[in-house]
Amino acid sequence: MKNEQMTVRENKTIAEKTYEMTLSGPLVEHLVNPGTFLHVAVPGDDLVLRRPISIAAVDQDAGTCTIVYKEEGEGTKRLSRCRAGDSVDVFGPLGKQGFPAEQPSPGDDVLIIGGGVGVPPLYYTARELAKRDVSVSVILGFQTATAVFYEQAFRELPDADVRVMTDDGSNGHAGTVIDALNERPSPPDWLFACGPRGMLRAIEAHAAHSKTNGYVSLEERMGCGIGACFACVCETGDHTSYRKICRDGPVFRFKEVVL
Amino acid sequence: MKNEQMTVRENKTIAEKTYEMTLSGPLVEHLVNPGTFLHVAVPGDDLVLRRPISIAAVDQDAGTCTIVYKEEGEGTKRLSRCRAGDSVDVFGPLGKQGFPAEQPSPGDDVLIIGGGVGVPPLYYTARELAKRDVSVSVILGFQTATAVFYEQAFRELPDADVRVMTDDGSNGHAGTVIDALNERPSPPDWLFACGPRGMLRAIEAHAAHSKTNGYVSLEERMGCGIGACFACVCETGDHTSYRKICRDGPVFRFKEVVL
Amino acid sequence: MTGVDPRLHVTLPGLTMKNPVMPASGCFAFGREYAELFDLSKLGAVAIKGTTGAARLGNPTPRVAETPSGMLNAIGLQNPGAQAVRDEELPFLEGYDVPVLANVSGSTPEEYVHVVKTLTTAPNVGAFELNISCPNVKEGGIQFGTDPEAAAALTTAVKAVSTKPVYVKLSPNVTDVTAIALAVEAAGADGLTLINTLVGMRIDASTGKPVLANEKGGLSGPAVKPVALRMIHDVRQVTGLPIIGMGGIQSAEDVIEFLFAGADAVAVGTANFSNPFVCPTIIRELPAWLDQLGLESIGAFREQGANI
Amino acid sequence: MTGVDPRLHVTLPGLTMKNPVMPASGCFAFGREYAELFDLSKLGAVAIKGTTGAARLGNPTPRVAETPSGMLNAIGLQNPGAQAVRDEELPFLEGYDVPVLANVSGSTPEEYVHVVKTLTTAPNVGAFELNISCPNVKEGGIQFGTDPEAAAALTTAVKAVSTKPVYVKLSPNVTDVTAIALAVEAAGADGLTLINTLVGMRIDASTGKPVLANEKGGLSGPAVKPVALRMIHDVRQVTGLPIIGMGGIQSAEDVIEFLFAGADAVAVGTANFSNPFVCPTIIRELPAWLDQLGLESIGAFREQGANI
Ligand SMILES: Cc1cc2nc3c(=O)[nH]c(=O)nc-3n(C[C@H](O)[C@H](O)[C@H](O)COP(=O)(O)OP(=O)(O)OC[C@H]3O[C@@H](n4cnc5c(N)ncnc54)[C@H](O)[C@@H]3O)c2cc1C
Ligand SMILES: Cc1cc2nc3c(=O)[nH]c(=O)nc-3n(C[C@H](O)[C@H](O)[C@H](O)COP(=O)(O)OP(=O)(O)OC[C@H]3O[C@@H](n4cnc5c(N)ncnc54)[C@H](O)[C@@H]3O)c2cc1C
Ligand SMILES: Cc1cc2nc3c(=O)[nH]c(=O)nc-3n(C[C@H](O)[C@H](O)[C@H](O)COP(=O)(O)O)c2cc1C
Ligand SMILES: Cc1cc2nc3c(=O)[nH]c(=O)nc-3n(C[C@H](O)[C@H](O)[C@H](O)COP(=O)(O)O)c2cc1C
Ligand code: FES
Ligand code: FES
Repeated sequence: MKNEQMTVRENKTIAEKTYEMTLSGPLVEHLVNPGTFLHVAVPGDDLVLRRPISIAAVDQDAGTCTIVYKEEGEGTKRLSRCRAGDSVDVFGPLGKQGFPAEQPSPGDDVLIIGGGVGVPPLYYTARELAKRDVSVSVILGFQTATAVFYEQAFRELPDADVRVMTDDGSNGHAGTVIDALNERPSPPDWLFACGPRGMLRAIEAHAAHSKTNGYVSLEERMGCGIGACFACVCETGDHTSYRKICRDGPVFRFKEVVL
Repeated sequence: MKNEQMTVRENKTIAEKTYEMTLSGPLVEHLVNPGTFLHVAVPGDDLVLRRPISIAAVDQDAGTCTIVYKEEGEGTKRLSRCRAGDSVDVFGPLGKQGFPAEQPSPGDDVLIIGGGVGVPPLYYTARELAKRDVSVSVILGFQTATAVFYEQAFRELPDADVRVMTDDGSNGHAGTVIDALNERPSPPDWLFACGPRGMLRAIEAHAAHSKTNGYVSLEERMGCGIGACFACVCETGDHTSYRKICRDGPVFRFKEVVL
Repeated sequence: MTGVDPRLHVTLPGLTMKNPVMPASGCFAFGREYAELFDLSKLGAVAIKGTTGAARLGNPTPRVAETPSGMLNAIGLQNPGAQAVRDEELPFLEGYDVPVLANVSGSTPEEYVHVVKTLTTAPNVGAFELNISCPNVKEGGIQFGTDPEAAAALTTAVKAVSTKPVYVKLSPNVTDVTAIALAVEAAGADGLTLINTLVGMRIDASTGKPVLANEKGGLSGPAVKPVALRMIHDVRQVTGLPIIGMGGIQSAEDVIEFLFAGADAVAVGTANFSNPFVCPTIIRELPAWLDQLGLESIGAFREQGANI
Repeated sequence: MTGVDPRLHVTLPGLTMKNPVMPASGCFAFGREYAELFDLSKLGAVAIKGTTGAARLGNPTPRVAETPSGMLNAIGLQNPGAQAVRDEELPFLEGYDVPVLANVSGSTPEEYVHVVKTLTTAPNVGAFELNISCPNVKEGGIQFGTDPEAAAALTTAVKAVSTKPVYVKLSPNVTDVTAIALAVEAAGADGLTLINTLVGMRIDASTGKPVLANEKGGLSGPAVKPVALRMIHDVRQVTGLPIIGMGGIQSAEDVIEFLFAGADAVAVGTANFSNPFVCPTIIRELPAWLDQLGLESIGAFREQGANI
């Protein structure tokens, strides 16, 4: 965990209201775990809370990392206005549990399901898997064609099987990621998912299987980002205890917490 | 009075912690009265009050105006970081009473006394006087050599007699503007002054003379800048009434208000 | 008039408003200055500066200080006095097609009554707003605002002489704002306005001296918005009286938040200083919000039970 | 220890502090997380998360919302309960050379007494901070904080069982904070801490729903700083008790403002979220402020009557 002024190398639109920002700085060296996130202070002293944003890719050779974010409110709007050369105050990497990209073996059936801005951490995960010669099946869900991003990036991964679903069928197939999931013949060995809570809930309901090591990445409004303020808790599956998404997650095993 | 996003053409240091910013925009056409001021919204939504800054020069041909400001607190610090091409939200011109540059006649003895960042509106005034072939005597007071600015600019005005005073004698003569004032043989016809309240008080005390048309420009913390909030009042000389510096001033005749 | 969207109309006791937006008392004087910037007839109403019996010169300067996303003021109710307001200021506003909410202040109930008697004959005064919560004058003002009985007694006294509806402006500097609201409702108040400013202070760290000459002042601006929304919401739970909400409003989006919280109309104070055109800008942007929310009119927030 | 400037030392009842800066309760849990970032021994003290008799799971999420220059929280006092804090959390903090200010919460006086009895034997608990002002739990908490008699009775009950000094944490949601301060002083409080959060609310304009699951929450951060300074100043006028001041502190300059207002030490809450290293940064920057002001020590603000 470091807190650093990172330098914006590039900040560009890659889909409707969706931006890809490349950052550089010594903090990059500490980024080793896909699924962990950065706590980004957006410009302006009137916004006191940082914004949690997943790491979408890391390039240790170039000393850069990438985040992909959607303009939702004031904070992401301000981020979108940053230009190359600007500094952005970043705290991270945060989260003790990411996607276990080091566990699947080559030949395992690894399924990745991403919805909207849930896609970025899965791209980082898929790249790490590719480094270990693990190929992936990918289902990406978006509302409509103009929202789609990273389809091509996933396709460029070796042996990746990529399927895009849009609600209106304007790109790829019409339907949800669950439709695509249901068409698969057998449960995967590994399932890594990130997206809206409802989507994750449906995935868990459809894909929980003794054979499948399932993992989901959760979002919640955060204060500290490191486990000290109890803002971002969720209950454990047995309803007796809780996990902090920022610290114990943001990735959890199927059934570990109540979605 | 207009409220406009003006474009920063240039923003540079001209003395220690003192900046000269050149702005352009349609608002410039409305700047006709030296001594009036601009109400500048500094960058950042956490600062809700605008900053009153005098107009230091207007160039109608170039469509630009100039302000000179000292970095005092957070607002002027943020202004100092603006770069060419940035927008600055400006409301103005404000103030119904500036320095009456249209009144002195060529040959009149016109004395200008400026202290520190009180100098800028007087430079605008002197330029307007010069256009009408009225030459000026100028006394500029600064704390120390590194604070001095616009000495050369005043010297370049036709027939200007410029004297610089510094508290420590590190530039020009050692002493205050009052010392320089006291050395003058006779009361001027016109006296225009701007600077710290204490300096203005001393000038009024030393230079109030039936022959002299004396004017001082005042500062006060402001809210609206247009006379609607009653933040910036001062009492009239007879203590029964008040003036709003933002609207009725910021320039007042000697004895019009209590300094 | 062009540009008037009938969906924005709001009718409150004494105030037939083209839209729910008025400048807040003390941030707009008596309208003359902003009239140089835009047509005051565009506004829903105008709340005038707090008016007292005799003229007041107010507090020493500095009277304002900046705070994070807010400001402190300690103007001290400077105003020309009720008679001058009646004779010189209100006639100016008669030149515009806009109702006036006359903000009334004082040190004693008698002074409030005197002011109301003086102003109630002005044709363009639609209603009164009793400022029982001004933190910036030594005596009076805030006492009425923090004690339910004193607030009720003052309301009764004013109602007895007013020919116009009376709104009471509530102080946020209280343990239980609903108690004051209920007390003035029982005493006959026709409506409520809230919030006035929170008492605050700033000190210059380099000198150790308060920034305001008056030491303390009233906090306003975006910083107080969450407190205002909470109090309006709490008051809306206990009364059906019309509420004019204020505290930190800067945008049409903020206005929508206040309407959801339970306000029927709003006032905009500090934001006039940041953006002198803020009121007409908000009014222009409100219809798009109605479209987006699928609401038929401003009144629908209350009528359709949209507020929380 | 290197880097300790003796001019920053502050001695308060139960708390011998290297410097006047501690993280505020609820913004630092029990120290484990920030211990991964910097050496906790650098801090003046650590105020731990509000501890109740039994474990609490707190409120539903979302528990935080952003506001202009501030935030709302409605955590709902999630904590592992007094016994677990005694057995598992406080021993961890014993690994550092830093006194603990144990923040105590509850629904009944009995619960407060139980928590204090459980924690008072912990060697590193220097003092207690009675949270009589938490706005985020349905019963208890804030009642004690808004009624002078209830506050005094609670203080008496806790003092009877505590072997450590007791500070009472004052609520800003009151008409007269000095009345509560005087009541708990008379009941034996050893010190005061203020302010806790102001009750506030945010509504999502696009849905009309409150942003917090709990609807209302506590406002903290720079937005409340002027209110905090005013209340500390007012309380300092009526009592000589030690005051730990808080509310919106983000920088060493802010700390100086609080010391001038009448605080003896300070706590930093929300700013830890904006800048996780804010406490050590402030501590590093304080000596330069003493130099600039020509003050010999932090104690000099009180001793030399520098505060207002
Ligand atoms: C672990 C984690 C990883 C994330 N990764 C990404 C990502 O890679 N790309 C991306 O586009 N988004 C991501 N999000 C969501 C992202 O944090 C929000 O979209 C963003 O905070 C919205 O900020 P805003 O200022 O635009 O919105 P505003 O509504 O103005 O924000 C107000 C407050 O609410 C918080 N907030 C609003 N929406 C969310 C949300 N969905 N989750 C958490 N906090 C929220 C903000 O952080 C801020 O504190 C992630 C969230 C989490 C928790
Ligand atoms: C009519 C007028 C003309 C001025 N012209 C100039 C000029 O040409 N060049 C220049 O350098 N300065 C000028 N000033 C002073 C300038 O307004 C302040 O230096 C500036 O507002 C300080 O802002 P800050 O954010 O740096 O300081 P901060 O202390 O952070 O400001 C906090 C608040 O106090 C106000 N404030 C602080 N000092 C002053 C002051 N001296 N006068 C009025 N308000 C103040 C700020 O506007 C702001 O609202 C003028 C002031 C007035 C009233
Ligand atoms: C400079 C200033 C002067 C004010 N004067 C008055 C007044 O005379 N009477 C009154 O009832 N409220 C007065 N107020 C309070 C405002 O009407 C309003 O209630 C408060 O500022 C909150 O709204 P805002 O955050 O939009 O400013 C004043 C506020 C300011 C900033
Ligand atoms: C997330 C959060 C949790 C808090 N929890 C507690 C608590 O458990 N007990 C308590 O007395 N105060 C609690 N507080 C209040 C703080 O200790 C502090 O009084 C307040 O936040 C003002 O300081 P600040 O503006 O620096 O945050 C909490 C504040 C926040 C923001
Ligand atoms: S954000 Fe503070 S505990 Fe997770
Ligand atoms: S600043 Fe508002 S009256 Fe002068």
